[in-house]
Amino acid sequence: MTFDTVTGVLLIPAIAAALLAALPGYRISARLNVAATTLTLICALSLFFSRPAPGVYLLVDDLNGTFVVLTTFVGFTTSVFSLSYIGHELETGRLTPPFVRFYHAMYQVLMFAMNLALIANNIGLMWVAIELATLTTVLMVGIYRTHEALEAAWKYFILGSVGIALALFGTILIYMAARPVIGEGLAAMEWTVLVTRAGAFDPALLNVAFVFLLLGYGTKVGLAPLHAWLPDAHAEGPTPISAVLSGLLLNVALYALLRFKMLLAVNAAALAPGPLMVTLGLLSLVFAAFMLYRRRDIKRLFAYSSIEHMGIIAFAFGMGGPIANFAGLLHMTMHSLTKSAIFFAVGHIAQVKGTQRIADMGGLTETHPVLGWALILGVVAIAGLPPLGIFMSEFLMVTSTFARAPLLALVLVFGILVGVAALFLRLNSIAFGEPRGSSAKAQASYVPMFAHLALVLAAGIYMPPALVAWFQNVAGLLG
Amino acid sequence: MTLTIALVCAAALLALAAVGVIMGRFPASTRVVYGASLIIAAVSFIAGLVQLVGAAAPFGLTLPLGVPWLGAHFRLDALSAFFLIVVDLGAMSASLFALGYGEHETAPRRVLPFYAAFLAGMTLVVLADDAFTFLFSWEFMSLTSWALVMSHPRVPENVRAGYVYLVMASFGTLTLLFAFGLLAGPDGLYTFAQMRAAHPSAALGALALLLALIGAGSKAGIVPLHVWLPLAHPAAPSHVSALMSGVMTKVAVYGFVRIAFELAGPPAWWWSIVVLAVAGLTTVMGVLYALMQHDLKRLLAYHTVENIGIIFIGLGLSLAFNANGLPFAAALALTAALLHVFNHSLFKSLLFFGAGAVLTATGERDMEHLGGLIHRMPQTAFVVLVGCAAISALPPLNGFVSEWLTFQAILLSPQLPSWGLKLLVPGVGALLALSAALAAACFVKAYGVTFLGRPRTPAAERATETDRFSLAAMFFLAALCLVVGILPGFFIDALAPVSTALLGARMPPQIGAQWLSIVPIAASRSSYDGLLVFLFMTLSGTLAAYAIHRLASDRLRRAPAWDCGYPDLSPATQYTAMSFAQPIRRVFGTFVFRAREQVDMPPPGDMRPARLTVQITDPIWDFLYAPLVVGIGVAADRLNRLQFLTIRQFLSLVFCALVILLLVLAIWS
Amino acid sequence: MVLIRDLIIQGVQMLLVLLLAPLFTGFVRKVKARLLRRQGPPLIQPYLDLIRLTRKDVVLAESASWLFRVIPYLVFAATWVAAALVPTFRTGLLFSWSADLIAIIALLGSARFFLALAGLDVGTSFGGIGSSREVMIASLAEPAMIMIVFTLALIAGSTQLSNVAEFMASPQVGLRVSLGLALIALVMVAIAENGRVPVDNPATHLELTMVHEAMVLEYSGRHLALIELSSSLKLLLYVSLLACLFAPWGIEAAGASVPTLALGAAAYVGKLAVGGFLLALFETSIAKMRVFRVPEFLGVALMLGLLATLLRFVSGSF
Amino acid sequence: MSRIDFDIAHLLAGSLVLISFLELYQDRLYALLNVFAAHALVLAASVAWQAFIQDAPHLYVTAAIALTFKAIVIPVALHRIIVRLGIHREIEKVVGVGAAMLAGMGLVALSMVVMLRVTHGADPLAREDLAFALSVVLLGLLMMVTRRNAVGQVIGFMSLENGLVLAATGARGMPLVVEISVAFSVLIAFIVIGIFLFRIRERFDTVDVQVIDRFRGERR
Repeated sequence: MTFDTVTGVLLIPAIAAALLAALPGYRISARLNVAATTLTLICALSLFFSRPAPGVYLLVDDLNGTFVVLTTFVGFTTSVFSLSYIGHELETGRLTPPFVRFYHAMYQVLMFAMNLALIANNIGLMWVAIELATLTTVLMVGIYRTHEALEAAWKYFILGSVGIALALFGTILIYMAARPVIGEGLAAMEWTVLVTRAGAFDPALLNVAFVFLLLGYGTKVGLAPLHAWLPDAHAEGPTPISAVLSGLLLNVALYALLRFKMLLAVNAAALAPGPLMVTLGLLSLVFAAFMLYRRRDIKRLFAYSSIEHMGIIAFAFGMGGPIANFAGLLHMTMHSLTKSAIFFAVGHIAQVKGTQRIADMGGLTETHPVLGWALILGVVAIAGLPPLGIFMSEFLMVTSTFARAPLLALVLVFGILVGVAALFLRLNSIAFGEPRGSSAKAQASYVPMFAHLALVLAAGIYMPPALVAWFQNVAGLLG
Repeated sequence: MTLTIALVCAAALLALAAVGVIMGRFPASTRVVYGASLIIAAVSFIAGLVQLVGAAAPFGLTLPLGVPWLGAHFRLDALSAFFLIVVDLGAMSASLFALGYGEHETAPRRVLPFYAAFLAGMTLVVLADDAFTFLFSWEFMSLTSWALVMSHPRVPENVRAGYVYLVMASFGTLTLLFAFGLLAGPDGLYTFAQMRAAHPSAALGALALLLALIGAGSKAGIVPLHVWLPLAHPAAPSHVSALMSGVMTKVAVYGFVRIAFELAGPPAWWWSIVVLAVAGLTTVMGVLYALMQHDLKRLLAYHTVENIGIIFIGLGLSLAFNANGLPFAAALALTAALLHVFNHSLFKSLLFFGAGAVLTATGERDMEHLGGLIHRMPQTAFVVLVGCAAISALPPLNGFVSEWLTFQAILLSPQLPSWGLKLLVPGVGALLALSAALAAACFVKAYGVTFLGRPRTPAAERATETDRFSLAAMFFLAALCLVVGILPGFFIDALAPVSTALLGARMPPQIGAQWLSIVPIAASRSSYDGLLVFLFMTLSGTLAAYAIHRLASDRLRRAPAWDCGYPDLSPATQYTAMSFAQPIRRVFGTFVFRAREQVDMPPPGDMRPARLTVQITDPIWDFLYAPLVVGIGVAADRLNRLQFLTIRQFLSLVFCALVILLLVLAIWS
Repeated sequence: MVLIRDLIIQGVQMLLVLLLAPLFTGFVRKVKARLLRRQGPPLIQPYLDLIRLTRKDVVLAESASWLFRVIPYLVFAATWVAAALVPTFRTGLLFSWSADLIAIIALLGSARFFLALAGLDVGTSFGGIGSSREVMIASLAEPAMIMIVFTLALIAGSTQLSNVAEFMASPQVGLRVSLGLALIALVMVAIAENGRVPVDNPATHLELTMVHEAMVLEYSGRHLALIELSSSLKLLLYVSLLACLFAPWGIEAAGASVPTLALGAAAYVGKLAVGGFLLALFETSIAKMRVFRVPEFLGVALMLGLLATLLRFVSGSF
Repeated sequence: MSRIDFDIAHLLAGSLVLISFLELYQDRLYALLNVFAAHALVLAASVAWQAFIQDAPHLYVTAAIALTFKAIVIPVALHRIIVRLGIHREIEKVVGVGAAMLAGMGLVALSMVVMLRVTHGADPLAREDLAFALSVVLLGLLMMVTRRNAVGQVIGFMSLENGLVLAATGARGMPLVVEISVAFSVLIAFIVIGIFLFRIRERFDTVDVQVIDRFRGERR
């Protein structure tokens, strides 16, 4: 059979996972990890050019194409980052070789699961994949085996399982709604079929289904009040995983939500999913913005900022319309890149300072200029200041919203402003002021961090027309 | 053509910023960066001058940057040309000054890149011709200047200043975002051309103007949004303070003018009421705050607030006249405002340079530790004196001209039909007059305590004259102050294209007037001739001097000052800044700042010193900002409890969410 | 030809004010003395004082700077130019358009600015007291003055002093409320600006009560002479301002013949005499007030001026 | 399908709801375990019945899993745990039985209201089944949030999951049902093992979730 890039995106991580599970030795496995992610990235990129026709189980269209490329790219950079990070963890003895082996295997499994969830053409399959992703991350979060890590993992596990259950119920309901129209069997779970026929589905069933899916997958997205697992999971797990969580897993869950939103959009009689997403989005935004103020742990701080931005993105997609959707996509991409870059920086900072307490780090721009300025640049980006990409998305979002729904825009801007104020309050005590904590030389890999930031910067100033056309197309799909 | 040059200059500045990052560690980089930015600013200054004086037709340019389907639009018309001139003049003098001043910088790597980028940002703001590019450059300008404020991050005040500044800046930008969102409409017509074409409804335009007033005003420093300004401007290195105070606030004024006069559509008369009221308040509050200060740079920063108020008075009047179909009066008011923009950028930069020179010479910003510097640094003392006279609106210097024009505009306003304005404008005029007098008082204090008298500290005694670059920059600006003061006609005529473009009317040409005097409306009504006044004063002064020295004695003896019978008075017995301001504090401060004085006078025979303590409260911070801060803190604390719930409680959150949504469903359908 | 004549007249005016100023001061002193049943110094005493002072050496404090020595000339120049622009016996002077009423006030303001600096230059506490109180008084007197100018300008439709004066002389000025208010305010401001009783006492020698005198305490010799001269110029200026605004009779319009000009000059001198007498009478009949009552005094002036302006704004008939 | 099939399916589903209420009512762990075993039993029965009437043999697998794993293995395992941990037999509840019951009533009513809006286009069996399944799910969730004790919560979660399986099997011809039920069994196994782990590694002296929660993220 001819080698199909789509299967490649799935196969490579799977095989790599198996190999890594078998292989001992940090050096080889880490390299292999990078190699695998590189290959996956190449496959994903090739999706731009040759795209297979949607099959029964797998589907690639513009929408999830975006997500796949983003996922594989961040997966790649993160693996490069973890090369140095995990090495340091080994030296300091926080992780023992068996755990490192486990970590690498799990990393690939996670990649596999996320890719599967993205390109699955079957709502059941997607559900399974997301559950798999969740369980792997649970294991990774608990990998340090400390009180806090176990507690975080446990919390994540319980809440995640409930979310999974709710999502499953929603999925079943969708099937129930589809069956009378499409007939029994797999066809009634295929995106391609569902979207075309959704107009005839039973609206009441769709509504209930969406409520469950919103809560189920919303838990993974980390929307308030379903967010509880997110900060601890980010804070206690190894930093590469925090980066992947914030940068990717949340997106994947969001992707699922978007799919179902499209489904409901087709059905005129069903309730409009927009307002629900807008409400949850604004709730998460404002809530997270206020939560930022009392954070003492640097990773938890940025975890909450992820909640905030997920809220913004959900808001944008909830508003809908070409401009808002475009802004949402852009914001999501920029947030993935920026937030993972921030976590790369934070990981190294926590390693050199030997702590995650903000109170114990200070004057970073003097002790570690590169890390310090990278962090500042990241925070500036995440705060939506030019010349970085998020400024554009927030510009489009706020202006387009204010013309349509001024009050919502007011809430949005209020949340953003409160969040920015909090972020810089913390940044001041981290990057400026009297130097505190160790000023030992950091052996860090700056490449992934700055690669991300460079991309974000470039996007803020100039976006290639091809990408724009792509995004606009997707925005059109989202309606 | 000129636009292309200006854009190229901006790009060059950005490149220069990159250079500053890369070779910042070499000591030579200071000279390189400042020298290069001086040249670049000069080039772009010439471009702006050609555009404005040549009265060339405005033309635009679109680059494939920014919002993809929109592109980055740039346009150089009379208004932006004028502000480009202001920006580049400030940039030139600041760079020249910094050629010397920058040598004292301890951490040049924290200054150089952002300095160049800051200049580029300001240039781009005045060139931008669509909402995105405008706000992009606007916020970029704020960001870079924030970085400059943070250039000495070990000082806690600087960190706090930078924080307040950044938050206020984001607030302003988001408000402007609203304004543009309003003007662009739901289908996103972001270019200014489209906004000009689309005529917004009166209510919509009014809202946009209000938002612009808040957004641009918070950057310009109108009361009560000024709180960041006196913190941030002094915290930056002095040449940057000069730029922030003298130029960046003007860029903010540009933003307001652009929106209020061009984009917000035909004005309604009551728009101006808001602007005028705020402006009057700003003027007086600014100068009163300044009078209470004894930190030299902070005092100057508060005077920026005052002058911004004066500028906005002019703009408000212009709006009022324009709305009531009095284009020529509107042109007069607008010209007055813009001329004051120019003048203020001159003497405020000059004064901040002086403060910087004092800072490098003595390491002191607190006036109470200075004094007698006129003996150690006579040249600096001279130019700063010129600056003080100019900002106090004393003839024949430039500050007086613009305030005089503003007064003339006020005197035209009885023609306004609406009662609200009839009652408001005289009050504003009174506030303007009051602030002018208070400003003079304040600069007597500032100059007298800093440069005159006897040195109060060893640092002040050991002061030495500053370097030649700094002096060159300061003399350059001082000369300009005098030139604008005695030949205002040329500058007023240069502003004619701007008012023609914005209002369709201009002031009568001034060049033709006899003896180079300026005649705003008609010779029979009012006229002023700075040149003649200057000549008369010099003539009669020298005449008197000559006569007396010739006919009477010119002998001179040095003797100790009259000590009232108490020998060897220590410098501590001089009047300090606080004591100098005491009468005015008693008159105005008691109810504005709730200023209180406690005198602790020991009984006779008790040897401990008597002390006088003054405490002053900032009403605006206390009533506006403190509650906000507290409120956010409380909310954060309340919500923070949610971080510490048990898993079960979190589950119940999920459960409640589910039930609520289901209920919604049940009720909804 | 006309130009030359105008030049001559302008010169005459300048010299006239310069020469009349000390005489006027002397006159006021004399009248005051007489009202107090004293003999009083001769009328020409101020001239003698000035000459004597210019002959003496200047005793300069060690801590005085170059600015301290320049300031007397600056102050004198500013005051003289201002005084030269106020029409005394003839309107439409050659250079009258070079500075309108606002500019004249500003000129006096700059004189005060530098004088206050001089007070701070030597670095003794008396100078400090003087200048800080001076600027406090000025900070209220100037806006009041501006308000008065507004009123007049709105009535006459011009800030050009000679035009205002001509308008005042012309019959279409009736009795107006705003004018009355402006007059009272102007008198109060004039008293404050010239440091007369009850605001300040020009003849005091107790440092703690001095304002103007404390400021110039360190001056001596020719410098002091210039200061004295410019203060009497200032007094004259205000009186002739009052005269040409509120008693504009006898001021000749431009292009009047020489004899009428002489008549105008005579009228002017007469007005001065009346003004001086009234001033002396006022000063002898009232006591000096505490420094911190002055703001209230001037506040009243400011309010009156503002009220007058408001009335003018609201309706042209006030 | 014939009337009787429908009635039996209906009966089984309804009894499932009833048993959920019983679970809510229990306040002793052993009793709770037994009731849950019954819950699983009834579920197995109803799944088997569905397999029979839909003649979908693969559903028998699910039924078998439900029977062996949920009705036997898990209860026994939990029984062991309880004995091993010697945790006190009382179940601390957040709200009293009465309140919990009332809330349960409300939830059932809610699910009925929500579900019965569904048009009759979907066949009635599916509709009724869904209504019951939804109530079971909600009751399970309610149990999780009202029980302080981890074992109680596990049982709550499992009954929630029973509701899901009920719904899945009720959905005629739904693919992946077996896989899903397997996946869920794995999930539950994880949870149980998790409790074990915590015990064995001496991390937490009791499995009371509140104590597990002692380490709140932000240490002051």
